[in-house]
Amino acid sequence: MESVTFLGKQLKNPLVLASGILGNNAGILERVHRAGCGLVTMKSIGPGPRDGHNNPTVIDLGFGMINAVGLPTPGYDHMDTEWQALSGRTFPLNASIYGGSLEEFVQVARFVSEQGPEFIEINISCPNSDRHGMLFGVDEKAAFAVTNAVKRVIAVPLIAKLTPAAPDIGKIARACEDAGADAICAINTAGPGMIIDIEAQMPVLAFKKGGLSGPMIKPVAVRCVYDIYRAVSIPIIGLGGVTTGEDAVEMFMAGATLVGMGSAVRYRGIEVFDQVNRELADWLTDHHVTRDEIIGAAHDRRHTP
Amino acid sequence: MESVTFLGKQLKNPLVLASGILGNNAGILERVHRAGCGLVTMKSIGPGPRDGHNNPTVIDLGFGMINAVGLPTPGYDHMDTEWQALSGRTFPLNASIYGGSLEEFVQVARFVSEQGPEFIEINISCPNSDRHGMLFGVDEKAAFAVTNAVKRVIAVPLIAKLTPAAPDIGKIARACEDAGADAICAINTAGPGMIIDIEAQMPVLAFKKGGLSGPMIKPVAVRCVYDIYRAVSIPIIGLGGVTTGEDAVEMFMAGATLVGMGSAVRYRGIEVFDQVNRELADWLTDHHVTRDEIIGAAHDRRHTP
Amino acid sequence: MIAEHTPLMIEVAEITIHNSVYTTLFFDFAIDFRPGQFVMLWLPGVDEKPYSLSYYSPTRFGITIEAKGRFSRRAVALAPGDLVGIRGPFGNGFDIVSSPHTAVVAGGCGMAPLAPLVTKLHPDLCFIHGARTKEFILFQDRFARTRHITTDDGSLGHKGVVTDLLAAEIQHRTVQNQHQFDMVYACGPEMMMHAVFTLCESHRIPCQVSLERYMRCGFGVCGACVCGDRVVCTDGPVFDSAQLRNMADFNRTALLKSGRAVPLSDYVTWRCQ
Amino acid sequence: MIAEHTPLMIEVAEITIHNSVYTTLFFDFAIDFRPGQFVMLWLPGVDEKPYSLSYYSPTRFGITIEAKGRFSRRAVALAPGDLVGIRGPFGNGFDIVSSPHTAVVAGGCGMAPLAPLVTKLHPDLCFIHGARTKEFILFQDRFARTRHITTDDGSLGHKGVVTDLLAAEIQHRTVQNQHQFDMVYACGPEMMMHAVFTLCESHRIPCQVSLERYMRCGFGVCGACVCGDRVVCTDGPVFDSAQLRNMADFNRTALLKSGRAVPLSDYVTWRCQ
Ligand SMILES: Cc1cc2nc3c(=O)[nH]c(=O)nc-3n(C[C@H](O)[C@H](O)[C@H](O)COP(=O)(O)OP(=O)(O)OC[C@H]3O[C@@H](n4cnc5c(N)ncnc54)[C@H](O)[C@@H]3O)c2cc1C
Ligand SMILES: Cc1cc2nc3c(=O)[nH]c(=O)nc-3n(C[C@H](O)[C@H](O)[C@H](O)COP(=O)(O)OP(=O)(O)OC[C@H]3O[C@@H](n4cnc5c(N)ncnc54)[C@H](O)[C@@H]3O)c2cc1C
Ligand SMILES: Cc1cc2nc3c(=O)[nH]c(=O)nc-3n(C[C@H](O)[C@H](O)[C@H](O)COP(=O)(O)O)c2cc1C
Ligand SMILES: Cc1cc2nc3c(=O)[nH]c(=O)nc-3n(C[C@H](O)[C@H](O)[C@H](O)COP(=O)(O)O)c2cc1C
Ligand code: FES
Ligand code: FES
Repeated sequence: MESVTFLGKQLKNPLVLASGILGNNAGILERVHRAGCGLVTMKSIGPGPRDGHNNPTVIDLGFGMINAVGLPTPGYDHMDTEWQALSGRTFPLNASIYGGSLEEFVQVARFVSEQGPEFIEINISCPNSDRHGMLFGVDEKAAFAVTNAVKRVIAVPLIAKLTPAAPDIGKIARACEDAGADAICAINTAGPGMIIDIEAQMPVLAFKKGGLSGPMIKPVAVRCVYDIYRAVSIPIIGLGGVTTGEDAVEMFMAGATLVGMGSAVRYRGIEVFDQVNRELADWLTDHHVTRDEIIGAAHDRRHTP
Repeated sequence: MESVTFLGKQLKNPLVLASGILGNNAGILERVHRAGCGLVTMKSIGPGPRDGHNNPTVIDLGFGMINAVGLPTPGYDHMDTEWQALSGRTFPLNASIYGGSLEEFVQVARFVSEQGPEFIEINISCPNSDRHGMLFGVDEKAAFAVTNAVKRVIAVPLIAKLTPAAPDIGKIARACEDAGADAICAINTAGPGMIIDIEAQMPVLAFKKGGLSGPMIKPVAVRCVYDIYRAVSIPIIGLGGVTTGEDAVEMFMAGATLVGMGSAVRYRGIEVFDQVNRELADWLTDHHVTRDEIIGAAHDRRHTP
Repeated sequence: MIAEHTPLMIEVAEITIHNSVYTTLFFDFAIDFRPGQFVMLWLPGVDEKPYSLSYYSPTRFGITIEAKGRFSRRAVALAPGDLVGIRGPFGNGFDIVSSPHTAVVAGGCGMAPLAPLVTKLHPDLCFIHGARTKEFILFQDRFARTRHITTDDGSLGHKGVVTDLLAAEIQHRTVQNQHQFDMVYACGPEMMMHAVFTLCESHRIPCQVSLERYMRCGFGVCGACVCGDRVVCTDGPVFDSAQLRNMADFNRTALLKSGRAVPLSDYVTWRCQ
Repeated sequence: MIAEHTPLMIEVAEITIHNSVYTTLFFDFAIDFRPGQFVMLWLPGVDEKPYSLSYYSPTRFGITIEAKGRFSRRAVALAPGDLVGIRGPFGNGFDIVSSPHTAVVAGGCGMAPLAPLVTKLHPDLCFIHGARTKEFILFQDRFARTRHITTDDGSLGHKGVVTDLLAAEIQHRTVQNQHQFDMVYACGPEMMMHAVFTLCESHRIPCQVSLERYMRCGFGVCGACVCGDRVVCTDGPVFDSAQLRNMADFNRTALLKSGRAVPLSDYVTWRCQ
């Protein structure tokens, strides 16, 4: 795929690594970039050290995964070696952050912005923790408030990552746009769900409930991107269940400007980025269209550019 | 499976046919009963004639289905031949109803109650129509109001059918219980989702968005039943993605008293009821337990009976 | 199956316009198939409806459409290269008997599902085809088999209906003490199929007919197509004598799009709107 | 795979208690397997952790557990008939060379993944095994092969560490102008594996070692186990010399459960809590 300009930054292609997938250190982020990913996202960084939940935390169901990792994080100010390693990077970086309160979001955002990532993504949508994040993503006012507060303290473009649990995700996206978000990322995991082992007679995940990802949530993700596209005019990173070039085309047609992948790494390896790039390029060539031309194509009326 | 008593009525086994699956006439309802279903549910009956959406309305995705049938209904008072055929029935009947307003729910419920079904199920959860039902299922007060109003005008036990879209499904269930519901049925379809055909460059469903059902939503259904079990003490009909005896065991352990199936008919035919009965009986025998003993088994503390 | 799940978008490869109402669309695509099965044809932005396969080879299949209403008129106006969505095939298909003593009775567009069947039956079959007028006789030059034609206006073959010829042939075999039909296959208006069934019953001849009902899913879930306790899309569309005997709604009742059960005549009227 | 997706609950078939810390759990279950692969062991209500397969036959497999912390202590206290959850196997496994000139170097419980490898290698291999004391030498009577033992206290075999013997053998082969090792396999404490690697590098001998990191998913998604730009659960746990050379974090850095990168010594301390 050809390079794209996204919020003023050059990306070598329109594929994005989803937050929480591999992105735990500079080495692996660089490798994913080398493997064909235009924009790599770090695992969500929180205000203080947090171990996350005990195992089992991530289970593959075949047509998707369920996870309750529980937002483990070293804490933004315990990552010196990582920030240092990343400072010499040769690839664009999306730093995902979260907080349990507006103040924590601001505190983390201010620090992370100083580390100079290309973008900051606020995870206002994670369902795996009792206290963290989710509230902001299902309530318009809270989404506005946190986006607005973070926007004021950072020097890089802001991406708001949303949850499909919102009763009207278009409205949440609009609130984020109004508050100054430069782009929307959708979706975080769906559900939540639970799987019970009938021999053990208990939920398999230690946290009991977990978020759903992978192929089985693609219809939900496509619907969300479609709704958001109608609600806002800022660009959208569409993700949720994408594993092939055709899935990416579907996301573009729903209205995505970039397409993210997470669980796909389970099904096709890190090579999935190169593979999807190739499949996408082939599809566009075969159909004599450009990526630009298919963005929003599934809508009756598209945005006028 | 052995017979069970549910809200004072005898059912030959704990399996339920989900509303909207086949249940369009007396002949097929009887056949599903003969094929091993303890309680058959009619397609949701509405206040007036309604064609539903154009096709495509139901698409199989392999690991589940997406549908936007659009609540077609002859209207409760255009079903004379059906009510007559059902009056001579030899099987217990669950009549599902819906309305666009509290008044419509009451109107349909009053009439349907006079036809003498064993149970009335209120569908306060259908996502496939702009105007019908859904609002009641995501708002505690509305859920209370409609349940309470219907309860006053009917002479048979009342089942409230809920949507997983509720931000806290346990609270909705509690509101229904408080309003007089005799049981909860969960879940209706999840999502909504959308699938876009990239060659046609448009959503496949004529209504664009549709509800998700079948295996891919089982984790969501299990989580909902689990949450509801902790919130109420009335029995639960658990459904969503059940296709095997082991799936049914999982639903019982989450807290279900009866287990429903809909999409399973696509994957294993109408015979799925007999098959699941057998698988369920075998599992219980192998494990030296009864169905009663496993209900709620996945909870740390179970209801005291 | 080419598209068990979401519709597969494929190009119309070729089109044959048989006359003012019948058109066949051909698709160069491999598909699993037994005569009598149908596919769901999706015209994006319009609707999706079931059509029987009227042509079949390992690399190509065709469906023959009678332009009647909004959808079928759009379908016959397609051009080669146009993309349409195909799901299927669905349904049970005909049970093919190897006996030389079979009859195939087609009424109008009912020829569509029967055509691929005819080529699988013993060449000695008795093949009867009726239509309004000569012009509406489908597949004029398609079969090596002898075909007995009837038309309402006598413009070709016998002036009258297909059951005239079938009754005569059955009578003939009885009187001449010849081997009676081992199976009669019929497709056409439901009233015609009912007449064929009644005739066969009175001579204890087994028959199979292909029914039509409004459909949504095509795979036995939504209940739109139920006919008595039968699900037309999965139990059928082909039903045999034993099933027809117990099918209270055969030639009597059908469900409208709303699910309302109405007399078959009302159903036909509704479809005419 | 027996349980690619959700854990499969299976019974502990048999238990061998080797000594105060090492216990082997056997499961009578068919599993796909290459030496070096691991499974995730779930003790419902406790936790889930990775363990290498230490025994393998087409109908039975075993894992050998060192009782160290909360989880492993619970695991070694299991009884036959107890149900545990198994997911896997995961990981790449050792690349098995057919040469008679190989060495296997095990430190403590590092013997576990190496044991099924030893039986697949040429019988002339050089097999070195070190432990704290005589008592901690795993699988005392398991191998027909000669095993060179080292103990920290000299209670059995050579008093010292495994690299003493490996260095001597490499030296011997060099001096005697014998065929040098074509491959050295090692598993044990990371510091030991690093010593083996360094030794091999200085003699240009290729080696493979099996690394250990905190794991969650086991299938390359969550990133808990990353070591430099390598994903231990899917790229590894076995890595060869070429990979080790470029692996900045080898014997240096590991991620805690929180994802925090710490010096390996801190990681070990954390695991000791
Ligand atoms: C299993 C199956 C196989 C089918 N195979 C074919 C096929 O091979 N070729 C084909 O042309 N159609 C076939 N049909 C019918 C087809 O699906 C459409 O219903 C038909 O093309 C009319 O669609 P429409 O939208 O154009 O008409 P509508 O707008 O739905 O209705 C208008 C016209 O439909 C006619 N009509 C529809 N249904 C009936 C009926 N049951 N009895 C009498 N008249 C009716 C009316 O007379 C009227 O002229 C099949 C249907 C089923 C269920
Ligand atoms: C691929 C893989 C294969 C494994 N195979 C085995 C195996 O075959 N047998 C086996 O016993 N364990 C194996 N482990 C380790 C195992 O998964 C657990 O980490 C171990 O059993 C400790 O679990 P615990 O909860 O009891 O200890 P914890 O409570 O986590 O920690 C307590 C103890 O762990 C020790 N410890 C843990 N990790 C390390 C380390 N990296 N370096 C030094 N000390 C450490 C500490 O010294 C301490 O005594 C493997 C790990 C991986 C990643
Ligand atoms: C194991 C795992 C961990 C995740 N951790 C995070 C996270 O820390 N922050 C975040 O915003 N999203 C997180 N997600 C959600 C993903 O970024 C993504 O939104 C979701 O998985 C849907 O995309 P997919 O179907 O391509 O995986 C996580 C997902 C998985 C599977
Ligand atoms: C085609 C279709 C039509 C449905 N129609 C209704 C309906 O009319 N009323 C209702 O309460 N639920 C309806 N449902 C939802 C089902 O009753 C059930 O709640 C859902 O499909 C989940 O169960 P399953 O996974 O076993 O299918 C419908 C589902 C499908 C697939
Ligand atoms: S068309 Fe849905 S059941 Fe037949
Ligand atoms: S344990 Fe999850 S990536 Fe290795």
